[in-house]
Amino acid sequence: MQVLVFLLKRLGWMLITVWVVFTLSFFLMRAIPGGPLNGERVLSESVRAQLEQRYNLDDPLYVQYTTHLWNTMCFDFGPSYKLQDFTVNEVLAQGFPVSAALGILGMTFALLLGMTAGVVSAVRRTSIYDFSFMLLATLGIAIPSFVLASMAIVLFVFYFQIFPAAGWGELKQIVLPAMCLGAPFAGYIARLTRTGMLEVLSNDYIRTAYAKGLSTRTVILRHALRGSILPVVSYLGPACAGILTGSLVLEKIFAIPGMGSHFIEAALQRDFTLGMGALLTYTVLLYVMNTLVDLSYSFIDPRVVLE
Amino acid sequence: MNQTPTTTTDEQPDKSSKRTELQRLAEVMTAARTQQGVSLWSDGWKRLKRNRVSMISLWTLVVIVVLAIVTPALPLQSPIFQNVKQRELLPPEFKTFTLGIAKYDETLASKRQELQAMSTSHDLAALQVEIEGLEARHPINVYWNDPNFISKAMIEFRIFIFGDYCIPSICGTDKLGRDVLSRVCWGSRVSLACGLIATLVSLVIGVSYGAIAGYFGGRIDNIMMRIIDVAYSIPFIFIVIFIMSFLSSPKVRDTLHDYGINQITVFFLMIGAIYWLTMARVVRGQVLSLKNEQFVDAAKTIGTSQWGIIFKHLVPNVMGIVIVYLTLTIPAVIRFEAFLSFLGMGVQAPDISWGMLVNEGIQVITPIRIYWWMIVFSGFALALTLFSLNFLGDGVRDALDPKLKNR
Amino acid sequence: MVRKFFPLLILLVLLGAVVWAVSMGTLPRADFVFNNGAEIKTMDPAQATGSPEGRVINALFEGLLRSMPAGEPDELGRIPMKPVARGMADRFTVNADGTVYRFHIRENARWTNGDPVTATDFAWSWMRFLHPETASEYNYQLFYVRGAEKFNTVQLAVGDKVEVELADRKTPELFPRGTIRRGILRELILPPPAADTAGTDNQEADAADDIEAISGKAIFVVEFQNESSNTPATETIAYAVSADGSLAGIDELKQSYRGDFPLSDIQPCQHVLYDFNEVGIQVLSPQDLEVTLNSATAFFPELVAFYPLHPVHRGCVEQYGARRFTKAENIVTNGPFRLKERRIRDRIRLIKNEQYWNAAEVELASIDVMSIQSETTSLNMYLTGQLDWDTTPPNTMIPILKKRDDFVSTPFLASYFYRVNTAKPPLNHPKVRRALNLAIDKRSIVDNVVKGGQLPASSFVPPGMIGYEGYQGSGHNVELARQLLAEAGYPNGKGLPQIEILYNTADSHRDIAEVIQQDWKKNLGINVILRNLEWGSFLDSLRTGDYMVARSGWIGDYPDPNTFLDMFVTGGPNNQTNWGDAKYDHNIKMAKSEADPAARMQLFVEAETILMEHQPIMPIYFYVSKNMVQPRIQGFHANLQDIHPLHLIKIRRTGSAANDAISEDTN
Amino acid sequence: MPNSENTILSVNNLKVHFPSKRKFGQPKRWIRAVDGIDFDVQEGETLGLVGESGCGKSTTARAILNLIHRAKVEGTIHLNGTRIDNLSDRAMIPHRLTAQMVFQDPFASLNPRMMVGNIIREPMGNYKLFGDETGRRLEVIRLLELVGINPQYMNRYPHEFSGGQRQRIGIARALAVQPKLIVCDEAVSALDVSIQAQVINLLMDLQQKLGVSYVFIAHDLAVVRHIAHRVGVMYLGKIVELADSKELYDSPQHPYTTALLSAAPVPDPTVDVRANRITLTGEVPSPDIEYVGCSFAARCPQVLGHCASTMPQLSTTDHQVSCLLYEDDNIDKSDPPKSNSAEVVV
Repeated sequence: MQVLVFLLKRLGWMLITVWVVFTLSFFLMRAIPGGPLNGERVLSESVRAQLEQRYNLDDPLYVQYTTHLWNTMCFDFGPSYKLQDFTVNEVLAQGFPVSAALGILGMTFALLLGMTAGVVSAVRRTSIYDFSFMLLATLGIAIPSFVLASMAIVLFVFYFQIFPAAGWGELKQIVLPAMCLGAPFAGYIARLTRTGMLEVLSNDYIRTAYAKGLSTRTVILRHALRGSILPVVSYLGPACAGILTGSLVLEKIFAIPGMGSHFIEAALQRDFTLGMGALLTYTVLLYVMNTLVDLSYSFIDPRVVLE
Repeated sequence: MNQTPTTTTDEQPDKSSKRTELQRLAEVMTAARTQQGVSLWSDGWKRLKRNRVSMISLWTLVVIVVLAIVTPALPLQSPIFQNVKQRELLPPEFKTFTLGIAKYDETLASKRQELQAMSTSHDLAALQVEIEGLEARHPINVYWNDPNFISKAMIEFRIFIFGDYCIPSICGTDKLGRDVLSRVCWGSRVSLACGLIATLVSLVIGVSYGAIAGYFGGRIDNIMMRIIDVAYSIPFIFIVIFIMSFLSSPKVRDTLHDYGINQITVFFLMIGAIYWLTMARVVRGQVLSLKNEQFVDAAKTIGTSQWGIIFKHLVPNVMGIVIVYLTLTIPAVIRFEAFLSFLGMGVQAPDISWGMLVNEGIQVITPIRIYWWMIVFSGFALALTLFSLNFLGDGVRDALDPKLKNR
Repeated sequence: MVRKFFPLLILLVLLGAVVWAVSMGTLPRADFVFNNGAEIKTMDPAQATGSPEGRVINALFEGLLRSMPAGEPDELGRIPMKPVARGMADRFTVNADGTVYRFHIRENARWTNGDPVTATDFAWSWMRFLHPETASEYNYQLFYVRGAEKFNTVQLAVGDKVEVELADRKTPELFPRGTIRRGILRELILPPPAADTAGTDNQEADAADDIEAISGKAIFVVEFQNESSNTPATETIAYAVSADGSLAGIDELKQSYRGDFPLSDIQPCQHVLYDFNEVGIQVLSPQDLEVTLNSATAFFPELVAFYPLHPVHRGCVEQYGARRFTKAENIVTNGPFRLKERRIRDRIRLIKNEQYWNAAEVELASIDVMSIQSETTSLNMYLTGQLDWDTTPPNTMIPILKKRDDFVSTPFLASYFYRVNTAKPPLNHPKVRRALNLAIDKRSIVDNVVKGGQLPASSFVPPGMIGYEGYQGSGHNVELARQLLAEAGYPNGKGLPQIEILYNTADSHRDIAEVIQQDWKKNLGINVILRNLEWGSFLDSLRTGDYMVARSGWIGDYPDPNTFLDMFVTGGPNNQTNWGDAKYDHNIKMAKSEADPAARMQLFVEAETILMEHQPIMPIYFYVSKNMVQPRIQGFHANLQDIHPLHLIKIRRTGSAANDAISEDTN
Repeated sequence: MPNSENTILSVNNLKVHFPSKRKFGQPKRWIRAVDGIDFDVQEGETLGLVGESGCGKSTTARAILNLIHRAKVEGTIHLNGTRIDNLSDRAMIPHRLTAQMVFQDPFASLNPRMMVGNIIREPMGNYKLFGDETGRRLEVIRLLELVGINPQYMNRYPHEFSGGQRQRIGIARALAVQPKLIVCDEAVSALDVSIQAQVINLLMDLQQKLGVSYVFIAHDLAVVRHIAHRVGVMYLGKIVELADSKELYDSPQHPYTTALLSAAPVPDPTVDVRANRITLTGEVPSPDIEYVGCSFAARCPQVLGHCASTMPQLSTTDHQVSCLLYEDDNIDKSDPPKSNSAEVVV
């Protein structure tokens, strides 16, 4: 019941958020110099007038706003201005799974690597493992992902020749971008896990668990990890936002046909409809992820009250 | 604070009791100074000093910042002067390099002498024009990009001290034949300024916003936090494009210039305005827990106004975590600037930033040929700074409040 | 219970996602993979512009003629591309004065659905191409055809034959159209010209009228001839153009009408256009198409081979409508390849079209057209063998790539130049513009910055066009530049305001701008600032004239000086420099109808000389095409236009290289 | 309502109800922290308030200083003749000159980032007292000396002082505006016994010197006995007995007071304390229920039959008590007490 109320409340706020983002970007897009009809070649006046009519760009702004808002509420983003063979919905339907797969893989990678490194560092505190893991983690945080990606390409594509350079379609092609995407987050997660773990390990109940004669592995996996996972979970919200932003660059470097490339291109080419579609998808995605994180937080820690 | 009233002896003698009181005050104040307490800050500083990694990081940062500040006074080559014909993409070398200003000045001086010796008016005018031309095209104007008066003074100082001498291109040259070392040094000024200014902006906005939301609580808090939620979901790139294109329109730029605002400053401010959200959240959380402390009630009972409570009592108490968060924001901002440079929307040429340099370096990292010096030095400078800030942040966190959670 | 298994649940979800990601459709590598650069805007020939679109459309569709390598390589190894009758037409004739073309369509020309390709297909496709509602950006390429411009721009006059499209479309989108009735325009009631437009010159007023007529503020009285016997011989109806059937806004017009036709019953219609049957595109028989031009146009065959004039299948377009007919499951094409699959911003998979008339000579069974934005990524993919042809190797790598055998590079039909806004002082002074031009060391830019073997430009039209010897301007000359500047009143740059160079965001443009900035500063003592805008804003600044000096580029559509020089006629849409010259305009206009090639070229030379002396543009260099092609690929020829028909490409298999070399010669 | 010119504080029928966190679908519930209390404080007088934890003492203290938020406050509070319970934070500021507070926790009530000199000077600065900065500094020194702290330590931070010293600093801060009333909310509870005595003596000295009034809140009757002129006993948001200090300690009337007193340690070791110690059993009832009768009935050793159904009223005599045992003569006192709810330890 409580969960349901929580979700309903969040849904309401999400709608408001979407509306605000819609309104803001609608007017922002039109305030930016340049429009969807600008191209390298200048259109003749009659062609421009025809195209404006076709895309309703000749209507007064408020009319455009209301029709566009209404269509958006019906989940119809209209035709893409720059990918004329597709509607925005079609573009998003193709791009979203790609980005989602990349993001999920990147996140999985970040979680697995980050938490393992964090746990090992905490358990083997001040050992060489700890030091090198934390150094790597800081490196992962400090290096911009596009630098990391370029290095990784030189190393893994050309030197070791393990992975293909770019493209999308098979597992081999996903590994490298997912790793580059996840690296900074792996770094953060490793540090969070280590800190949380160290804090938990000094607690009495861990000592009790050891005293009961449980093995180190059991204590760490069953007792300590549970306690130290909280900061990681609360970091997942910002991490999702970061993954979304990070994929903008990596999709470009690895030629991945995901939402990121659609979004950047739409912004640069003034493809208002596609830009809006991608934008709102991101907004909703981000909101849903944050909500899920809050929800899972209360699952893990019974003391957390949903509100 | 410790303004000892030394002039009190000149007061009228009939107020002797007042005078003795004042003398006593002076005595107590002097004594109090020897009893100066140890604030939590200095306490934290002491603890920080014991953390070797943090201290190394701190000193590294100090060195980097100092280098950035005195860059114009260092005997570096010009960061923007291109020599595409002879010096493009040279690997690191130790051949000495001279600016050639002395020779130019010599020519100019000899021409001037010639002018004075000249008598016929016909040639006089021509020579005058030539000299004017030489003055207008003086290398100083070509080597540095419109330096402000401080930088200009430093450059003149540098020419006075080192003359034509330049540090050789020990970091190689780039594709337009410019010295990489010099570019990295000049780039540090922009990148660090970007990090600092943007972070300061985010600090001011974030702390005020968070403190106000946290202190007033209730509906105000709810609304303010929802605004943040909404803002979190607004992708910044449209805003960046919008503002960048708006700013670069000559009219706006000239207007700003009249107010003494550089375009790049606005760029910094804009990044700061994007990065305050998390800061506001962090501060709000802290304020929420702090405002139930008794000293806040105490402040209220002694008649401190709401703003007084927020900014005199609450904000100083959240500064600890704010500083920790700052050390995380500065790298984030520098990285964001690099990200924008990658998208081609960052700092504009001929200004130089590390993000731009790294991006240039990345483009010549290919399997066919690796111009390693193009990426290594700028990348190293960037990574070193970010690294140091990260470690310093850890240290500050431990020093200020060992119980503080990693955020 | 839930709490206990929560972490497990998360792991399961993540694993599921991984499995899902792995199972994403994997396509086997195509026979030939190349990077097309940007994602194409559309596959509809009538809507497409730009060379990436051209590559795909040329593979999917085929026009009457094909540009094919023909003749001997020139001194740079470029094989000239000539439009020859190796497309849908197997022969064509031109009349003596060069105004009437007759194309004969080959018997075995088939659409992919088995329908024969007929002259009607071409007539219909070109009608669609010219139709104002299609708003084709390239439609002016057919304006050389008699009546085509009139049809497109709806410049009607009383007595013209017109076609009326009734307002009975099933879908609001264009094609299928509503019922068409053909008649004669008896009366045209236009709103009186507004007072402020009365003073402006004729051309602009015309343009204004076109738009009015289209947007429904005119009344057309049309007389129809009835053929059936039981109705009166003629019928006269008044129409007003209205997309939604309402006739609001024409009452005023009705009031102003002073004629004797009763205007009580005005009917809404979709369009009133110039009768397309009057346009010089006539179907003589299913196999024969006759095209009548306004005047002799030397490069008309080039245009016929140009991809916007490729035909589309009428049934397909009418069944699926504007957007959906290009979907892989719907599209009907007539080219050497057909569309298998399209993934947005990833690839277009083409497979061989067995119905193609010349299918026997098409060797590639499948092609992947990749759209990879990042030049470095594209090169990386080429180097690891993922690509067979890379169209956009990064500039920084060119000096190294040039040494490789698989780098194919020749000058081609494109110019890199700086536009100068001649309305902005001090750039309104021609001597200042010339001084600026002379102070740029173009040779150094070419050799040390762009480094791809480009040619420093002292004229606008790239060299290599047959029969055209362009203007030869002076090169880098600092002394002269200083002198000119002094003559203009700015000795040593004194008193000269700061000049701003605008360029769109790209490292190569920035590098060049920085070099020029330094050249001007060093040589002329001028303060220069750079302004960088991303593409959308950049174009807008150009269009609104909000710049001083702006970087530009122009790629010729066909190998004729006209494609470059007609840009800078006064008020031309692509002029954007606020420059205009009556003599120049006159020359360009004369050249359009000049039949004698030599005289025509002379007109162009004069025009270019005027252009270069007034210097509204500063040419920097002529582009070279840059292609990386794997050694196993054959049939790839360097040429002036940088077009490479995909159906000519062959793959050398190990061991049979000799055989392939022979078969290549037969092409 | 102030009933004489010397009345510095007058609390009438004060009720403070906090909303409780509710689950979805449940009606809103109120926690009745203070549920109708009346008392006055005269100039120079000390009123002690005692009671178990949770009985509403601290809430009363905070209500007097108008520090309560997000709660339903009813009744009136007059400070120096002005009604203040309905004033906003801003409007309250001038009236804070009259009443000050010494807080319970000496570790939390001083801003850790301020030097003690500044902590004491802040209120003076807020009200622009003592002329200029120099005057304020002198006053700080005087106050520090007054509360027995070396003024040379004025540049130190709170964490460099002991708990007792900090409480003195808290007192000095309260005194800085020369208030007429100081509310001491468990001001000594957190301190060691020896230091408690020091602080209490200090407070009494100050009262003699400055004539301030105190509302002195504690859970320990013994502490209050020493300092208070009058003592009120609170139970579950209500004052159950209010009388002169001597009177109350010598002849307590309310069973709850009796029980409290019997539990207090007696300094004379010869007296056998255990002989008449009364131990209360049962839970302290929940403050979110509105009682029809006496809220103490369930734990009362002398409970009567109608205690649970009849609400006792505070008598208006000098020795005020709120118990049915003393309320009316026509109540049948022979109704035997239910011994199950209390036991006498022998």
